[in-house]
Amino acid sequence: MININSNNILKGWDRNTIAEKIANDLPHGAYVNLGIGMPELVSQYIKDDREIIYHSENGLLGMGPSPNENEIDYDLINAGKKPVTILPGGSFCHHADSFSMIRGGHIDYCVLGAMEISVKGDLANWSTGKGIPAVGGAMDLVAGAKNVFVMTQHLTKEGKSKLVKECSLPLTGANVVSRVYSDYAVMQITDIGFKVLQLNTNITLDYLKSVTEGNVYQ
Amino acid sequence: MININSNNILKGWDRNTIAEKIANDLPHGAYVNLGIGMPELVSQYIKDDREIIYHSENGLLGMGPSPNENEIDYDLINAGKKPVTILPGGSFCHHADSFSMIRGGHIDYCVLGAMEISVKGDLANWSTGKGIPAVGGAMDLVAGAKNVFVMTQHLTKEGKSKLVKECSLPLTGANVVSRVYSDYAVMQITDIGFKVLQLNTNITLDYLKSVTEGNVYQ
Amino acid sequence: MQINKVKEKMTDLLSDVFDGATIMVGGFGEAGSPIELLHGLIDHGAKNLTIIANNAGNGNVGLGALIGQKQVKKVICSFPRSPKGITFADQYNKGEIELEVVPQGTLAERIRAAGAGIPGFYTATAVGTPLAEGKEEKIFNGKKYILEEALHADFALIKAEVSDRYGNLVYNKTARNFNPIMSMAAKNTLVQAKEIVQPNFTNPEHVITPGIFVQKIIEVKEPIIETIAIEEGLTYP
Amino acid sequence: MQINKVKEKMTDLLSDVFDGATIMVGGFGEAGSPIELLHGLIDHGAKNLTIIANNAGNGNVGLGALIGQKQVKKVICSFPRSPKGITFADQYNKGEIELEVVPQGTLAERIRAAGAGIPGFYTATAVGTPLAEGKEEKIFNGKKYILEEALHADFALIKAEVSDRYGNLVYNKTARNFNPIMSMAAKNTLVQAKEIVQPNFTNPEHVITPGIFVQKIIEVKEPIIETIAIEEGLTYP
Repeated sequence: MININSNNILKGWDRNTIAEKIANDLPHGAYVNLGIGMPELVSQYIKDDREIIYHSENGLLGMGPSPNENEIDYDLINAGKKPVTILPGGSFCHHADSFSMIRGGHIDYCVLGAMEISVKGDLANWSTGKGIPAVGGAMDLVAGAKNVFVMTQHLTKEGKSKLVKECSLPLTGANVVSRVYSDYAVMQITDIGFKVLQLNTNITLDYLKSVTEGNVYQ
Repeated sequence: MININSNNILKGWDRNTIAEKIANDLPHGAYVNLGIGMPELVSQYIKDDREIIYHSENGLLGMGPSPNENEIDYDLINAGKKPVTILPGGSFCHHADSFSMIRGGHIDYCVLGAMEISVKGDLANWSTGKGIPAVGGAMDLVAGAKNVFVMTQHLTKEGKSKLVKECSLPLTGANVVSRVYSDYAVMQITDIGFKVLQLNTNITLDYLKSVTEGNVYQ
Repeated sequence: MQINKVKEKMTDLLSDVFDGATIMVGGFGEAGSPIELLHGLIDHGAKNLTIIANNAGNGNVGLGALIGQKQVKKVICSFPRSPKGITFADQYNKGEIELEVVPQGTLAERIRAAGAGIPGFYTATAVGTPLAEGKEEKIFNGKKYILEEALHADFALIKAEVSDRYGNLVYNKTARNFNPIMSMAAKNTLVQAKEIVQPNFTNPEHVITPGIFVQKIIEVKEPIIETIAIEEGLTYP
Repeated sequence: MQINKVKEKMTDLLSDVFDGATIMVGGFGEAGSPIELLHGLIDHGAKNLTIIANNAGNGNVGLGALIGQKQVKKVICSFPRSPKGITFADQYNKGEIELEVVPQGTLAERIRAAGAGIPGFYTATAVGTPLAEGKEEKIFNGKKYILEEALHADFALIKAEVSDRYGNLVYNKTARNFNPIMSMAAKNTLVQAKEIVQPNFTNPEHVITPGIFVQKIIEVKEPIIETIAIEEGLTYP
């Protein structure tokens, strides 16, 4: 297990920069599910040269931004149970139809947070093993979406690496992650390890290797 | 195999009388699928003391009677591909939803024709074993509907009994028929045979037994 | 005689509910959650209920209140945590209530399967995770899937926007969620609708839940809004 | 840049179709049958096609005509007999075309399963009949079921009433039938719509096929009505 002294943790991209990198990698016309929390930032960085359709697993396709205070409709919420809007060309469906979009491979990209990602593409992001277990739609998304992007800090605040050889926490899915966007690097999961697609200019490959379990290569 | 000389075939109820008997046995509020052909007559004999909702497996609930010539809509047809109408309170759905109504046990009664019915409740009505095989929704209906009523002549024109110990033709379903309405009698299928609920006044129990394979009892 | 599934009194709507029943509760978060039916169920008093829902209640209204009254022995859901989900958390931490956690899409599909007469189906969801433990596996085209079985219920409590006397339902926006599939999966589907209209007003193209899936309906013109109710400190009873 | 799936030319709509493709064809009888797309497919000329549909064509228009052109090697359907279904019957009787007969509800559910990512499911339909031969059996609660597998396709040819540029579709009456589930099950869903409207005009509550399931759309304002076309003796090409 890699555990860096928290004084030695290097500073990487901030979350907005990571969100922008993901936004630039989503192609025109993609159907995308953004996980609750940090991944929601991605939608703010979509350029005008593309139109992206957002899916929310509670039966909403074509999700728009948050409403103004006076336009809140408690029957129009997202998977995080927050009020949202619907854009022209959007539609509603029931839960079995909504998860057919996911399970059936119709969602091109989902972007999720992580607790641990293994070098084989295993993801743990639903349970610390403590407290009341609650999975929501995470297991369906990672099993069904065509591309699973993980948006995460490379190290925990305590300096523990989230990129590991084997996840120690309960899995959300095995061999499901396509790509990891951390504050240090963008890495594709391949059969032979984490392939670095882009490296933060503050970070050397040696440092990246020192804070990442499993094979890291460029 | 029972084969009556066609000169000795007794006359039973006509098809309208059989249809009326079935109509009287469908309770108020029932959801009913009437097979193409003779069973369609049943809807003409529903009394005013009850409302019946008709399902057509091509995605139509609340089917009404045939339209006038000038009201035909080729997008509003029944399972027999004939133009029909829809009544107030009716609805359209897609084929998977329509057959969910059938397979899920939501159709209270279906009424079908028969080539052979066995004493165990097996039904053969989709294939003579010759020609181009074509099953349509018959197998789904007999497997899914809560009650499967068969409306049939007791004997073929050639004097062969349709009520047999074992079907010789390819089955539509095994152990699926609830009740047989023939021109001679109304019979419930039970664990011990054909239980006669009503006998045509022209027909003696002995004659009925002589034209029916398997146990017949009152 | 005309079909009319509309009841005037909540007690008539809930008259068949029995101790030990399995009850599906529509809604995702507060959207589409049949709060008035759940309060009716508190008045009814049925005990040892198994609840199938996406969540396990929030605050002390609706499902949260029903659990608070100790009428529930088990919850089958995907996400039993809510910001103010105190009643479930309390009883869970004391070991007083059972929990079966099911991935949300698998939960939806198991419910739909029950309604569609499918006793079991295969899915890749949860393969390789703790939620697949003990489940039958099968390979299709070189990929591993697990067998999931249909989830049936004795009753479904459904919130709709509009109904007619046949029980043809439409929903409002994301309040649709689990309601249509639960309507299919329960022996008795009991509906609260904001408005009951004449059948002539139900457009056959727009019906989401056809009346065949509905047994009883009651009009609840101005249902409680959970967020506001919790903010205002409402508890039931 | 805006998403726009609308094509002006039939050749653009069908450009990706290849010899040996598996193609779903919407419709039940003539209702919802994409006759113009099928005629486009005749002009395209792809051969050795496997067709998944409820029927096997009627007369010498649409699917009947495509089969007449000997472009089809196999039909998977529930009911290949039609009053004027001459082209299929001819080739079937000569052993020139393969047939897989599937019960209609199983056909619908296998198509829906493909769209929903379910590789297989169990059903009681056909148990004990010749159509269950060779299928895996399983007992649930003491009752026998057979395993049925998902039916996927490379293309689906769909007829809709209205579409927008995203491919949000609504259908007319019983022309809905297989179209929504086939839209889900194919890699490429190609749609003919009588009218293409601005997205502002698609009511999000009334969309039957959401655009996520649609790849290309073409407007066909006045599609051929099969019954009338056959009466008038139309043949294609």
